Amino acid sequence: MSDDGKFEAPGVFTLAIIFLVTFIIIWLAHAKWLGDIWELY
Amino acid sequence: MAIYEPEGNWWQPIHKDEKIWFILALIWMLVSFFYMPIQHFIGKQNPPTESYRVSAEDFDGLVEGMVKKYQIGTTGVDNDVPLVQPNPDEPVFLRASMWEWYPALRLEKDKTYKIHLSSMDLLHGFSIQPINLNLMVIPGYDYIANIKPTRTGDYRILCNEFCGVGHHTMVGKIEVI
Amino acid sequence: MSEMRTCESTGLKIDKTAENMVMLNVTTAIIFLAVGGAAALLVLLTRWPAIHLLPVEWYYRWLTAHGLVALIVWILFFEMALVYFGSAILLNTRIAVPILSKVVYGLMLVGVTLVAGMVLTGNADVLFTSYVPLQAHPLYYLGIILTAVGALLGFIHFFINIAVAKKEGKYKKTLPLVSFGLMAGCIIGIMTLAHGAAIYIPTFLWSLGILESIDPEAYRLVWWGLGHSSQQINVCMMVAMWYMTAAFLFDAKPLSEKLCRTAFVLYILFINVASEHHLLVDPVLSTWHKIVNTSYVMHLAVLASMIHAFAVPAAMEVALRKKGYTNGLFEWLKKAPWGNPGFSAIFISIILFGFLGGITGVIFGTEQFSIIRHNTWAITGHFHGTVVAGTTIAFMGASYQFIKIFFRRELIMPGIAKLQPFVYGLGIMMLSICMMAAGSFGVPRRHWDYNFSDAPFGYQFDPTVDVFMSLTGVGGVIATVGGAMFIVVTLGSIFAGKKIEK
Amino acid sequence: MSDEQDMPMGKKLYDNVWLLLAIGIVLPTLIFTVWGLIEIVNLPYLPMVK
Repeated sequence: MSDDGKFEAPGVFTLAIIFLVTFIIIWLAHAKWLGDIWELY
Repeated sequence: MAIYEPEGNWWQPIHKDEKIWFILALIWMLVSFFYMPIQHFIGKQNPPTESYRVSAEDFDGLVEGMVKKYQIGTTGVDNDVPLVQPNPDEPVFLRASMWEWYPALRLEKDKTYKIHLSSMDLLHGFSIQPINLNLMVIPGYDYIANIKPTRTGDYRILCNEFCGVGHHTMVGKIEVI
Repeated sequence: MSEMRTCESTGLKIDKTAENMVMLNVTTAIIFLAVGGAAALLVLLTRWPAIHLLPVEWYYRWLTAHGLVALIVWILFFEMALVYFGSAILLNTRIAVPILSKVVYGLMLVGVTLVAGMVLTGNADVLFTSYVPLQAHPLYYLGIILTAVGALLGFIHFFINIAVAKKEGKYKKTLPLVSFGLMAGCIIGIMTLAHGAAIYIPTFLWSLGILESIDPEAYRLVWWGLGHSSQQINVCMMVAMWYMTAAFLFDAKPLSEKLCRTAFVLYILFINVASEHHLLVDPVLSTWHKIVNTSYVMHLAVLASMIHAFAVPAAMEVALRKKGYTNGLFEWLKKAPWGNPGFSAIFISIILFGFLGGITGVIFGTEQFSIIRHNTWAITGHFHGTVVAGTTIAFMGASYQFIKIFFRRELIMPGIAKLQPFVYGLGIMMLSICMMAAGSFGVPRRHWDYNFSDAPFGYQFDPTVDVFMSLTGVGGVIATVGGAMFIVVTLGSIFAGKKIEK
Repeated sequence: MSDEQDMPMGKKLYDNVWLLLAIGIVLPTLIFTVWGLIEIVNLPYLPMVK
């Protein structure tokens, strides 16, 4: 069954990729906002 | 079907799309994990790591000592919170209690201060606005934050951990010159 | 021997006692959801700057009540129903110790009543977390202990049941996936409530004056072993409801039993340590303690959630494609039974949990990012994205299905039922997003007046904050309407719905 | 039906409810609670106070 070249659930796979991209964008935004505050350690 | 016992050996290889998704997700998770230790070396904003036990009395003594030594006035007519301009080479003590941050501080831009935070009574939340820098202040513990203001201006310290009915009036002041 | 019936829609053999306990706990849960929702509205209207409804004491009082009832009581009673569902009904067997299930229910009900009484009489203005040295009336802590002990016995009952079922050959080697997921929840539940006992019993003694002090940092550490982990029970059981729905409505098979179970095992092993999320900007704890724990040990438990959030809709897609909806990427989704609240609620739960609660959970739980989010309203936005947009909506969807299967009644007002998940989902989405937006400007959580009237130093947030505060109010009101629709439809159907005849 | 002996290790592990129960309670308690409590107990007093 596996690796027979075809996707079982292409629709959900697309949604999943959209999710991952959103995730990364929001994560990077927070990394930027963190850099804007005073230095702290 | 997920509500019945699967027959026989269900330990089978994973389908292609699930395998690809699994790998992509795993890679991203590892990135966001290793960011944390790496940020401690390359980053300029990390949670402070130095803390000690301290009694309310001892800490209060240190605060008053610093205020005596470095007070340059009060914060104004409507309130008489001492305004203190500490020496960047010496520890700074900021006291949280119901419901005030004591004293008010005047700091110099781009100087690094060792700010000791502790509470006299309940938990308090040290929250510098508008930059939104948040730390916990716990009674019986001294949390030492090395803070370097990078912009001048007039800042506020809010309390963002519930500390009773006066919680919303607990606002302190930091000037950066 | 216990009395059994065969369920016409699922073919399961249903034990009468188990079924009654499910119905009793679900009904109780829904009634408490109504209470929690009412409390939510009062808190919300106080946070809404244009209204600022409650005086300060009552704001914190109702906030305490809202936290306890909506976050713990409604969910815990529903989870007790799921315990009997997963360990008896799905295994075509009986409840091993019927009396125990009644004791559990009684303990929880007494405990909850005690707690609610203490909070609303002003004897426990300590908020949900009751951080020491803030002190409440001893009966408050006693109430919590009774509730926790009850729930603990309930989760233990799950294992008694499956042990008996195994012995009686009701299942051979492997639990059904849904039961397996619920079992993961019960394991987490036992670990969680053990922490509850470990922290609340000393605190109870302290409130009686027997112990003279409790270390505030140790309290935070152990308390969050209860407070955060209890939300991980919800995650597990919510995911189990996702799988259950895929099975009930589509006869869907998970693409890979192995991967789905692996994800649940990752939950069992690692998800609980995320209690650290609350301690990232605390003194004392070392950097490595923070990093290892906040990342659920290298984010493996997050990986698990991403596996589930893929596997469940994928199973649905495969099943619907088999039905012939094969055009393009999304015909299966367009043709999905959106008119069935049992389905739409679950699908909304999957989407919102992932995009709202999931993403922000990982980000706010990153050690450094906690500096700019800790104790701001963004955190409140996050857990309304998980517990409400995720768990509560999933349990709403499950309730609709249970009303057909166990109560065997038609839904009253099907038109309203059809709309309910969308109204509620929209409201919560707005609420959660706007809370996060306001929080990102520094607005504190658990705060009566973000304009700091009569503070020694005035402070005004960025004016856009007022917009987000008000939009949060609007979203919250929409959600309240959706919640009320749910309460009316479900309770109405339970007590007055048309009986389904076989 | 299918004989358990020829089943893969992983399946046997996942079917072992009691093992999962034990690990699920012990592991988080060790890495989160016990480790944390040890750090709290061993925290020194503020040195600059004589």
